Amino acid sequence: MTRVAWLVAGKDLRIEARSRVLLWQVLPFGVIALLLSGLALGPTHAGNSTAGPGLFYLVTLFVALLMINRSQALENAPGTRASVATLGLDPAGVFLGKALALTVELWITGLVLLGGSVLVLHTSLIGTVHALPSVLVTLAALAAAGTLYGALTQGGDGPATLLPVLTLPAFAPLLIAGERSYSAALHGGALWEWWVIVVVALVAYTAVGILLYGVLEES
Amino acid sequence: MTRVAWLVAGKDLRIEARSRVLLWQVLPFGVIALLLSGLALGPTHAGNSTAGPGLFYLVTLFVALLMINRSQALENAPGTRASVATLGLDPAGVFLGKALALTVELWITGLVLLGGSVLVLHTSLIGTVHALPSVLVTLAALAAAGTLYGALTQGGDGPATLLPVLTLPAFAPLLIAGERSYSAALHGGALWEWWVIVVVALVAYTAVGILLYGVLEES
Amino acid sequence: MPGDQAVVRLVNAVVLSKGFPLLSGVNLEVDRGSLSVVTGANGAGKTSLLRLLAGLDSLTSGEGMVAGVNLNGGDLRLLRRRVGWLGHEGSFYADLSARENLEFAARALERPADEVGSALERVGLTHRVDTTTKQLSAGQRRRLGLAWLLVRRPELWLLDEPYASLDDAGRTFFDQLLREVVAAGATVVISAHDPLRSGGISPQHFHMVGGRMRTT
Amino acid sequence: MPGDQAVVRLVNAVVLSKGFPLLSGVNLEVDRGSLSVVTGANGAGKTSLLRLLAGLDSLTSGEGMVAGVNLNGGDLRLLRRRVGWLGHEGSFYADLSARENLEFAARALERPADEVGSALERVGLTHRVDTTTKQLSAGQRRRLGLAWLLVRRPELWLLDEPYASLDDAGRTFFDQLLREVVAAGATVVISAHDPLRSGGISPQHFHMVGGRMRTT
Amino acid sequence: MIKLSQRLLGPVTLVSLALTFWLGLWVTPPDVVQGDLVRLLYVHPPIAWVALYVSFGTATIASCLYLWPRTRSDVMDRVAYCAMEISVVFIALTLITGSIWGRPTWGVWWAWDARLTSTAILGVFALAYLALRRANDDPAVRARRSGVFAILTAINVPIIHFSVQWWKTLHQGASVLTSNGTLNVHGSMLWTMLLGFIGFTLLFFWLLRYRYRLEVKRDFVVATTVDEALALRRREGV
Ligand code: HEM
Ligand SMILES: Nc1ncnc2c1ncn2[C@@H]1O[C@H](COP(=O)(O)OP(=O)(O)OP(=O)(O)O)[C@@H](O)[C@H]1O
Ligand SMILES: Nc1ncnc2c1ncn2[C@@H]1O[C@H](COP(=O)(O)OP(=O)(O)OP(=O)(O)O)[C@@H](O)[C@H]1O
Ligand SMILES: [Mg+2]
Ligand SMILES: [Mg+2]
Repeated sequence: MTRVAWLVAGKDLRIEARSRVLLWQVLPFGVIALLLSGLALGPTHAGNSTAGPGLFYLVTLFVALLMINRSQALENAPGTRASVATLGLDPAGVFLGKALALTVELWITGLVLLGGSVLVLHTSLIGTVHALPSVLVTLAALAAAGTLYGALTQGGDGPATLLPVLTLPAFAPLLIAGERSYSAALHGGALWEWWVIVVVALVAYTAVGILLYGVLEES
Repeated sequence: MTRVAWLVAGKDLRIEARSRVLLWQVLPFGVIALLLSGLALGPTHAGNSTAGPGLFYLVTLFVALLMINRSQALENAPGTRASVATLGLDPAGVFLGKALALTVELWITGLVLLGGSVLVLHTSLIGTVHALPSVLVTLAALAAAGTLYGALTQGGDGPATLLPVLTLPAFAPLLIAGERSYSAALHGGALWEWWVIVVVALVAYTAVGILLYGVLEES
Repeated sequence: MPGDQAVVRLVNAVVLSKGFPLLSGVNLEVDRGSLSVVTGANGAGKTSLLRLLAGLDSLTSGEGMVAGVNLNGGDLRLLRRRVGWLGHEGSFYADLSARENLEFAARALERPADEVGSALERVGLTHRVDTTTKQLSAGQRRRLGLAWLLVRRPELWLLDEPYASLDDAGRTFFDQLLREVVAAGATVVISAHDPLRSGGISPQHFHMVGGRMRTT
Repeated sequence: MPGDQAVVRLVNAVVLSKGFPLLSGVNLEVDRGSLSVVTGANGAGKTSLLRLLAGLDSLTSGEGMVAGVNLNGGDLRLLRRRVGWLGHEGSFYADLSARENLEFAARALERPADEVGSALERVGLTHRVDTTTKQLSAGQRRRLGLAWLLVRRPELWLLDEPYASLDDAGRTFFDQLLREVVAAGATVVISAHDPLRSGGISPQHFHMVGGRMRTT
Repeated sequence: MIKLSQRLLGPVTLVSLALTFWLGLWVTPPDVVQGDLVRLLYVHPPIAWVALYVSFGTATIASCLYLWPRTRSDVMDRVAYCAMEISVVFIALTLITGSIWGRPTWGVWWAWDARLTSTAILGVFALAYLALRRANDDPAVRARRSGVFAILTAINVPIIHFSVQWWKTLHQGASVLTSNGTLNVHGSMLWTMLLGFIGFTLLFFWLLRYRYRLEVKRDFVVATTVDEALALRRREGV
């Protein structure tokens, strides 16, 4: 399983590194979206630093959707699906590999966006550093969930538009927990309960992925 | 030009009507995103009805990105581009047709989302009705600009991720103007200057599209 | 101009893609009303040549004149309007049915709508007119491509491996179509690995190697 | 089990897609170590049949046993691992090079990495090993597909119109490959419009009409 | 004449910038209110002016000239590209000098102010332009697309400018030349600032020329490798 996971993760990251889409397209998009969200809310709300964590997660969510879609689209080029299916890769490994690659990509984006929200939304730097571990875990959970949902949507009609519908409700609790724990890190407050939610989500999605990804791939 | 425009718009709308992607995927996404944005900002900001217009436009923007991408992806299926190119359609007509179809789709989505923000974000109903004309014009401008930017991104690397990067800065002023005029409709205030911006943008994008779409299609 | 007869004239045509020369200096002259077959090993540049002639790719250096349009700075849209293209891939709106695709083409070209029905009948797709294109089989998609060309009636036909995935009846029909088309004065350039089967016309042969014509 | 020799056994196999019967009751038996050619008009159901055998589509009704796996409720992944598939489309990660694609396959199957180089050499792609797959020509993509199969070494080869877009040398190589493969005990099922060219082996012929085998 | 001015461009730029710094740092007096901070006046506005108007203007005009069939040439495409690239640098410098100035005067590095926001958005436009160029490999396609994009950007400049006016702006208004036409800055300060404008504008053109030549050289390198590639390709399969 781990062998396949490394293999798949390596392949995904290599394709990503080659196309530079993350660097040139996804990251700028995130930064602009952050700026725009600030704008859309107007100075009163955006200047208000309590909006920082919420906006950060909102933008991360949209970025994650783009990246999940890309990650699954790789497997869905005409013909690719059939050929790869006949390799008979262990689905648990494929799931782990794709989730891993997505995690790495989301971490990179997340760090840049955190930097952006410190600069642009006046979120406190120290608070943000404190929130870092919880952000990383939340992003990993997003990646695991996203890989699962991504596999659900592919192959049907208009996967790029189906994905958001399916994932948003699932991401909502993650979003809230992430935002709460980030806010708690900023303003002080009970952290651990949000941690529990996020960690449980990560473990649950990973477990479900390992167990059920095979069912999704069979079709 | 108008003949081609009708033909192309009819084709796009027919494909859309057949796949039902708008109805089953884009609209639910918009509604969920509206709910989530409310959540992400927490009760203090979202309950506050001043955030309504901003959130409405933010969500509409993301929905518009999905739809622009779909609208261009239709033309980019392997081989389609080449065959259609040999029809030698008048590019100004193609631009108008695609923009028209996109406008219709955005209007439908916009109406639903306006309803959503009245229900979910407690935006005033009467104010929203007053804002309707300006919202429709803003959405038409978004459609015109989006058709142009969509054509810019297709065929290159990672069109789905390149599109947001190119469009967001351009949509920012539209967003602001739309949001301001919506707010003005809600709370009273000078409307006409925002109208000027939105109408100028619509006219300018349409003019540029009619003149330059051919240059983009040449490739 | 001396070559009034030439529909295609390329002089030392080079096409680059990401720095790689798809065509490395092609000289070619094709007469009006002729049938030409371009052969060559895999990767020799046949598809690239046909794309250049269709105005789908642009010339990097050299000179070219196709269907009266100069490839350096001429109106490529005008050129595209004069050629018919049949590529490796099915070439339609995948979500529209066979009939809707052809109707779109017919309207775009301001052709009478009843040509659509007869074109579909000629290529043997009458039992699949309302099937969406993405559900058609590979060969049916090819046939739909031929129907599209029948509606188009271009003056220069560019066909990339037209025989691939056509069945026997399809090939016979295609050969007959070729004869008709050439007899009607159109020019046809096809790329092929299989030998031409039609007895009626004697094609001109061109052989490509390494991105250009083999010097014989 | 009586059919120890049969690698493929279909009894009245039906495959539906959106209510349309791609296969309408196929009976088929293919022996181990044999070469079978499935012919039929465009849209007859050849591709659908091969997809069913590869475990890519599932059986709606009827019975099927392929490479020891029951199509009703058996482990389709096990089946897929035993078959090699060459479809109409190039079948790889378009952004990886020819070599990287094969290395991925070799690693996935835990084959030694040096097989990759020799497979690429055998199919004649040595001068394109570092070209990304999306830039290869149609025939080169086919050849890469064959190389992938060489690395895979499956027990059941399912090839959908393998000759399409291969050049002459490619076809000769392919015929020779078929002979080797069959001699080594693997089973091959191909769909084709062109007659088989190889002299060495005598294939079994199946002809499809309207989604099933023509009763001869 | 053109040759001479080209030759002089470098030295004149250097001299005027050196003079600006000398005057700005040592000759002009500190301000009554701002103290030594006022010395940013000689740097920040000129840089901002180049970033917004000179470089974007150059890129837009060059793009228009490229798209106009009669004046279409690779020269114009290269000029547009190089100008946009330099504009990224100048916008970054504007943001940096502005932030440095903003920290002591407004108490924050960044604020949701009209001027600041529009500057940031323009920076994003320039980056998006570069991203678009990267995403297309065919030189002709790339040139056409980025040309259209530059023009679309130009449409946005006035729209951005007007649409952000509703914010009660923190940023300095027209403080040098007030609306009634009277001069607000005196003597040596005015001259130093003027010199700064000239110096940075010249710097832009000097950089442009440099960058352009680099681009030509790069194209030349590409061209020689193309010859090799052609030779290789012709030998294929023979
Ligand atoms: C990140 C922060 C800042 C940015 C992005 C910024 C941007 C700009 C831009 C784009 C211009 C050119 C405007 C035009 O020519 O139309 C400009 C001019 C100017 N800026 Fe800033 N600025 C910033 C901070 C500041 C600060 C803190 C001050 C002083 C307190 C300042 C003082 C000025 C002055 C005096 C001008 C010349 C205005 C005129 O005469 O029209 N800026 N700035
Ligand atoms: N970036 C690149 N680097 C290296 N080679 C490239 C690149 N892009 C294209 N090629 C090569 O250019 C050639 C294109 O050939 P083309 O598709 O015209 O061949 P063809 O004659 O149609 O072949 P086929 O018979 O296989 O269809 C191929 O050999 C391909 O490998
Ligand atoms: N939803 C549908 N409605 C009607 N017909 C359909 C539908 N889906 C598939 N088909 C038909 O099913 C058949 C599938 O055939 P398949 O692709 O297996 O043919 P094939 O024998 O491989 O043909 P070819 O030689 O052209 O490759 C086609 O005739 C196609 O038109
Ligand atoms: Mg080819
Ligand atoms: Mg088939």
